[in-house]
Amino acid sequence: MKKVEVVIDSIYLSRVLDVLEKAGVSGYTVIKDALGKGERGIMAGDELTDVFKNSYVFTVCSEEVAYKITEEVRPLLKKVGGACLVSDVLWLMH
Amino acid sequence: MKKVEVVIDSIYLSRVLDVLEKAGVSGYTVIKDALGKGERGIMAGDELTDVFKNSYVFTVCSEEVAYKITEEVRPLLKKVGGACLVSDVLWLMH
Amino acid sequence: MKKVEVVIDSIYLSRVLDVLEKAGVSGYTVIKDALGKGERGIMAGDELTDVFKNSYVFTVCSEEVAYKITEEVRPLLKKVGGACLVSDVLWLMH
Amino acid sequence: MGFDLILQNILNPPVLMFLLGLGAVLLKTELEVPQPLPKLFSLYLLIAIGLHGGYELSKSGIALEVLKVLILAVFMAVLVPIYAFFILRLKLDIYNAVAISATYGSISAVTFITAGSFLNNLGESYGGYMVAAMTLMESPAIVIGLILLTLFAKRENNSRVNWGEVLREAFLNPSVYVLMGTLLIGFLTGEKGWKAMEPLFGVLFKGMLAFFLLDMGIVAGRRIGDIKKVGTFLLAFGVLLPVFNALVGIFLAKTFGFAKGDAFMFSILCASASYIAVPAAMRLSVPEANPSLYVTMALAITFPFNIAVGIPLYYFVINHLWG
Amino acid sequence: MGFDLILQNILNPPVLMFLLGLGAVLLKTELEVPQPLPKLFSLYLLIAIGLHGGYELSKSGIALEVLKVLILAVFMAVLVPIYAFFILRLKLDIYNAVAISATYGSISAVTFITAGSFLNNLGESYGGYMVAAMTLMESPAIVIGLILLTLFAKRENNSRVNWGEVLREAFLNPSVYVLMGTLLIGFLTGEKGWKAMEPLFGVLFKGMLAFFLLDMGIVAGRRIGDIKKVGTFLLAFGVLLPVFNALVGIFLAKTFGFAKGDAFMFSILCASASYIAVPAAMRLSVPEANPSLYVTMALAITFPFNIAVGIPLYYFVINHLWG
Amino acid sequence: MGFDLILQNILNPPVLMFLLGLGAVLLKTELEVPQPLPKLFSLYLLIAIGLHGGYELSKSGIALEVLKVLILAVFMAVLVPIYAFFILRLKLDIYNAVAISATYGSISAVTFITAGSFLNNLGESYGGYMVAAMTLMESPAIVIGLILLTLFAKRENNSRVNWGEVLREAFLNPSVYVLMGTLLIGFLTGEKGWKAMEPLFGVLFKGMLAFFLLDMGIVAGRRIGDIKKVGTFLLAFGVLLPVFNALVGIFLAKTFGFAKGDAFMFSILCASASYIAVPAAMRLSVPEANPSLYVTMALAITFPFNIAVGIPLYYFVINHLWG
Ligand SMILES: Nc1ncnc2c1ncn2[C@@H]1O[C@H](COP(=O)(O)O)[C@@H](O)[C@H]1O
Ligand SMILES: Nc1ncnc2c1ncn2[C@@H]1O[C@H](COP(=O)(O)O)[C@@H](O)[C@H]1O
Ligand SMILES: Nc1ncnc2c1ncn2[C@@H]1O[C@H](COP(=O)(O)O)[C@@H](O)[C@H]1O
Ligand code: NA
Ligand code: NA
Ligand code: NA
Repeated sequence: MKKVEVVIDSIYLSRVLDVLEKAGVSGYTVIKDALGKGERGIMAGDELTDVFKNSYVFTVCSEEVAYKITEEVRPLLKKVGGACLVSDVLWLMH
Repeated sequence: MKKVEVVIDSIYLSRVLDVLEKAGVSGYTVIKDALGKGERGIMAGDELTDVFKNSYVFTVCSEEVAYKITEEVRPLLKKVGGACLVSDVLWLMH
Repeated sequence: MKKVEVVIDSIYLSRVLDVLEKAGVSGYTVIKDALGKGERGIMAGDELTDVFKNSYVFTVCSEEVAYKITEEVRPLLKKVGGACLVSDVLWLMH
Repeated sequence: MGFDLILQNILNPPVLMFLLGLGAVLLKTELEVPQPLPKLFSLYLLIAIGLHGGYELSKSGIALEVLKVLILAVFMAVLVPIYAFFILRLKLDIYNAVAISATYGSISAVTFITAGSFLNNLGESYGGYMVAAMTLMESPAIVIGLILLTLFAKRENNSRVNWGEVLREAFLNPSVYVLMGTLLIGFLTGEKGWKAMEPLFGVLFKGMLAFFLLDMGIVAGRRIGDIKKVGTFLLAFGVLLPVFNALVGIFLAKTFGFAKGDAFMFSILCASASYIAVPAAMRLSVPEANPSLYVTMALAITFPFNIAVGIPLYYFVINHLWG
Repeated sequence: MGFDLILQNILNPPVLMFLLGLGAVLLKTELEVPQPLPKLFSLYLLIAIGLHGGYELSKSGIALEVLKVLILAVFMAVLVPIYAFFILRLKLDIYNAVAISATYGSISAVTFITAGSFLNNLGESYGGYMVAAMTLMESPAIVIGLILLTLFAKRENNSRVNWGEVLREAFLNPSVYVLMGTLLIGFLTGEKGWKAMEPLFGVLFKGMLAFFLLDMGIVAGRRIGDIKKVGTFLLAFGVLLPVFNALVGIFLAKTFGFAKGDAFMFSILCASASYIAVPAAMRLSVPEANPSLYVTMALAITFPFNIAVGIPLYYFVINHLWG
Repeated sequence: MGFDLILQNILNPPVLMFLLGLGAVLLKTELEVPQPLPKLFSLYLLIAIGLHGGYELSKSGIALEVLKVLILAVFMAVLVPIYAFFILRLKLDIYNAVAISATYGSISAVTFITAGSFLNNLGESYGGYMVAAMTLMESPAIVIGLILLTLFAKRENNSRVNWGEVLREAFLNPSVYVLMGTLLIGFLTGEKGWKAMEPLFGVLFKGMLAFFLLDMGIVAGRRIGDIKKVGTFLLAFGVLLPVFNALVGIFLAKTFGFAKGDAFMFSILCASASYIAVPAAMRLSVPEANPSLYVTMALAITFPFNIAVGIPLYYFVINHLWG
């Protein structure tokens, strides 16, 4: 299976989740507060405005679903910034 | 080395940690508050009851230990839900 | 690309970030509060002194940069403890 | 009936704040009271009623009548989950029946507190030992529930009830511990202690309650969507059982000659359902049960019902009987 | 001019706490007021002015003059972002011009509150309906901004404005909702309700404001580094536009015969810029704009300016005109 | 000795809340006061004593006698870590000796505050400048510790002390900064300022202290398990050194003619050990030292000892000498 990880400005988290849903993942895990640094500068977390804070999401899915996700996420990242990683994992069936 | 990641309802975190200890890992890292969605529906984090919140754990260990863990974790996940991932990583000796 | 993950006592986070900057990463993501256990015992998070708390950082970078980082991080980990993982990931260009 | 009572109850900042929180979710505003603020407020409220109850006890002393109240409290905490269980079995599997009956056998401190300030607004009061009664009523239902489980459910070994864990969850859960501890502290430090604590834990009480109920409204609102899943049977159960429990409580209170205020608070304790202590315990020991049933019922059905309708209703009845 | 006024304004715990927070960042101490404590304080302050404003309204009743104030408030909330936009277009691209003008068209509750306690220290007061006015002034600028955007910007389809999302962000953002709700609650529960809430939401008010301003100082301080990036034009804009807006506000207040206290609070509303509601909305609907411009201007330039200089300055002018 | 004093000290809500927190851990309840609430309370307490101390100073003015107190305060802050170091070297390696001696050279604000409310309950008081003295005593031990380190430890280059970092940690750590800042604010705004802040930062003080001590009890309880590792030598050290320091402090206070209340607070400052500022600094600059030694000693041994026994004990002695 593939593990797709996305880091994005918290305010756009819901959009990423929509993408995942549409792509048909079986589930996902979110860590709401992540800080970071990238092209768009430091995201140090702004207590007041929440404007400079990231969220981290990962989902485990099949290769095709992963492909769908990346295709959908790319334009979003291009517009609002963020990061997306794909790697191989073993999913423990239960 | 193998990286074993587990997402599970916070209330069962201690059980997963017991499994890791028994399997004989050299250590583990926990991120207490994780939200998510899966077969059992949305875990959006319930301020009051803490009932709908996940925790995220990962440990780096040898292949055999990883195997032990998965065997122990599978029945738990079957019963209370959650996710378990295994992947390959390089562990920096120090 | 390589994904380099570091878990370290929160108090040394800034030092790890300096290492990343110097190594010339394009960015990094930080999750400030992580608990854990390792050779140096349990890091259960001490509300008062913040002394027993970890932070988690990951960065995606080229193999060379990853090598630079590990060389710089190793002595730090030797001195103050922590964990460093390296794995292969696919970085979604945008 | 005393429709003005209902109005008078609703036209209180705390209750209105609850509705405000509810509305915030229904209107999809992003209003939230992020963790750990709700923990701060609930901890504050527990400490406050504990200290004050203990102080009241230090004045009144522990009379025989107090024991009477405490014994009846435990009695109800044991009785309710039992009959609740058999009612629920008509429609539900054992696991959910156990979880839900335990939920209704236990109590909700916030309902108790809101009722207290309602009474207070009418210029009436209740004995400090009622807080002790509440504390005693929190845990038994958990044990009863698990006894019912072991009696009726046949599970494979690996999921046998871990009684050690259960009893700890039941009798050493944070709220029980804090209530018992602060009751004791309030009792030991008496007048002098209360004078020192009153500015924070007495004077600000109603404001803090209102603040907390705003959050309760939000949390309850988030569960309202799940009410559909609950189904009409459980919906009816979540409204009618509290009323029935309250009436049983009132009957006992009358026959055993409770004071009016105590009778009212006792009926509230019988009527309320737990959405913190019990769900936590059930998750651990009855994972087969579905939390979005028992949490939703306690939080999104019974709690709002008691806050808005139950409190004035039970008072109305008691007012007639005690005159 | 009334230099003593400035001093008298600065020598107040709240303002000094703001400077203390500012200094904490400049001196690189690790002082912080971690989340969600700032949320606790801002929520507290919103509830407090809402409840108190509603209570005041319940006493004064809603006269015609109140309507006059409210209409003028909305008028300014619509007018300001329009002229601000065209000024900004002299130097900026459409996207940033829209975001910044919306920021200045809206208001800052904390500036309003600080001004209120300044007035208060002078033994003067303002009408409870000014809180309603503030609430009405929070959202329109967002809509105006996006109308300007759709009029002047030609964007590819996939980034057309999602009006549903925008209107929700504008009119159902948490602060607007809480203010409206608590105004209503304060109004409905009147004297009795306020008496119950006053110990928490009235008596502690100034202390909580001071506590919150400490955090505001820290947050503003963190942005000070970005002022360089903002450039002289926007720096000047961030200081001069508020003054201009205030004067326009004062002019209107005079011609329409506002009471002195109301005129002062109105000028503050016109002068202040939003650093919470509007930035959130702009991030969603105008991602092309650079938040480290509009957030920095509202938070690190205009807010401190108003707190330290604006408040006494506007009061000084009004004092002359109203005598 | 004044056993009744000990009782009178323990039978206070704050101290009992500390024990309640301790018990919560020992009984394995899941009670916790989650972050950042402890930060809220400690910040509140620092601001409160700062503002109040500054206000007191604005009334008393800064007399020569004040300087005397401040100088002796710094003197003790320098002296204690030095003799502590040589005592510790009898059994410990240099790194741990440095870290522990620095810990005991510095102070614990909460111990100071608890002692203050103890004094207060006896109807006595202390000078506002004692808060300034406390502030001055927080940092020097860190510097002394690192000087001892550079003198006696031979480390490879890459771990040479980074003095810039050290001095910042020492003199610009949050608590020192907040205390100094609020002292100044309290001093500048005087009567008028305090009147505005008193409802939050004065009236609620004892209640907030009690709330915070509940958390302190929990945190201390978590460390109790590590006391084994600490060993008998350090255990004895953690109890006896504070007493010795207090006696030295009392001796100095007597010879230099301190007022009774000041002498008591001074002895507390000498006796208390730091579990926040110093550990943070030591972690950064002496990573070779084991935090589960110095944190445990300050938090789980010396702090509880001072709170329960030290405070009445030192007072008992002083009461005899000052009569
Ligand atoms: N190379 C990277 N490794 C890890 N995280 C990254 C990287 N680049 C960007 N990020 C994350 O993505 C967020 C937005 O990136 P950017 O849009 O480049 O500013 C940053 O705040 C980081 O949290
Ligand atoms: N495909 C997935 N990818 C990532 N996380 C998942 C996935 N499926 C489930 N999870 C996580 O595991 C939790 C429990 O899953 P479940 O038991 O399927 O409801 C969810 O709340 C998610 O946080
Ligand atoms: N094998 C491991 N897997 C995952 N995390 C680890 C592992 N070993 C150590 N850690 C993390 O690194 C921190 C410090 O490790 P140590 O220096 O070994 O005590 C621990 O608190 C854990 O969070
Ligand atoms: Na009940
Ligand atoms: Na404005
Ligand atoms: Na000391």
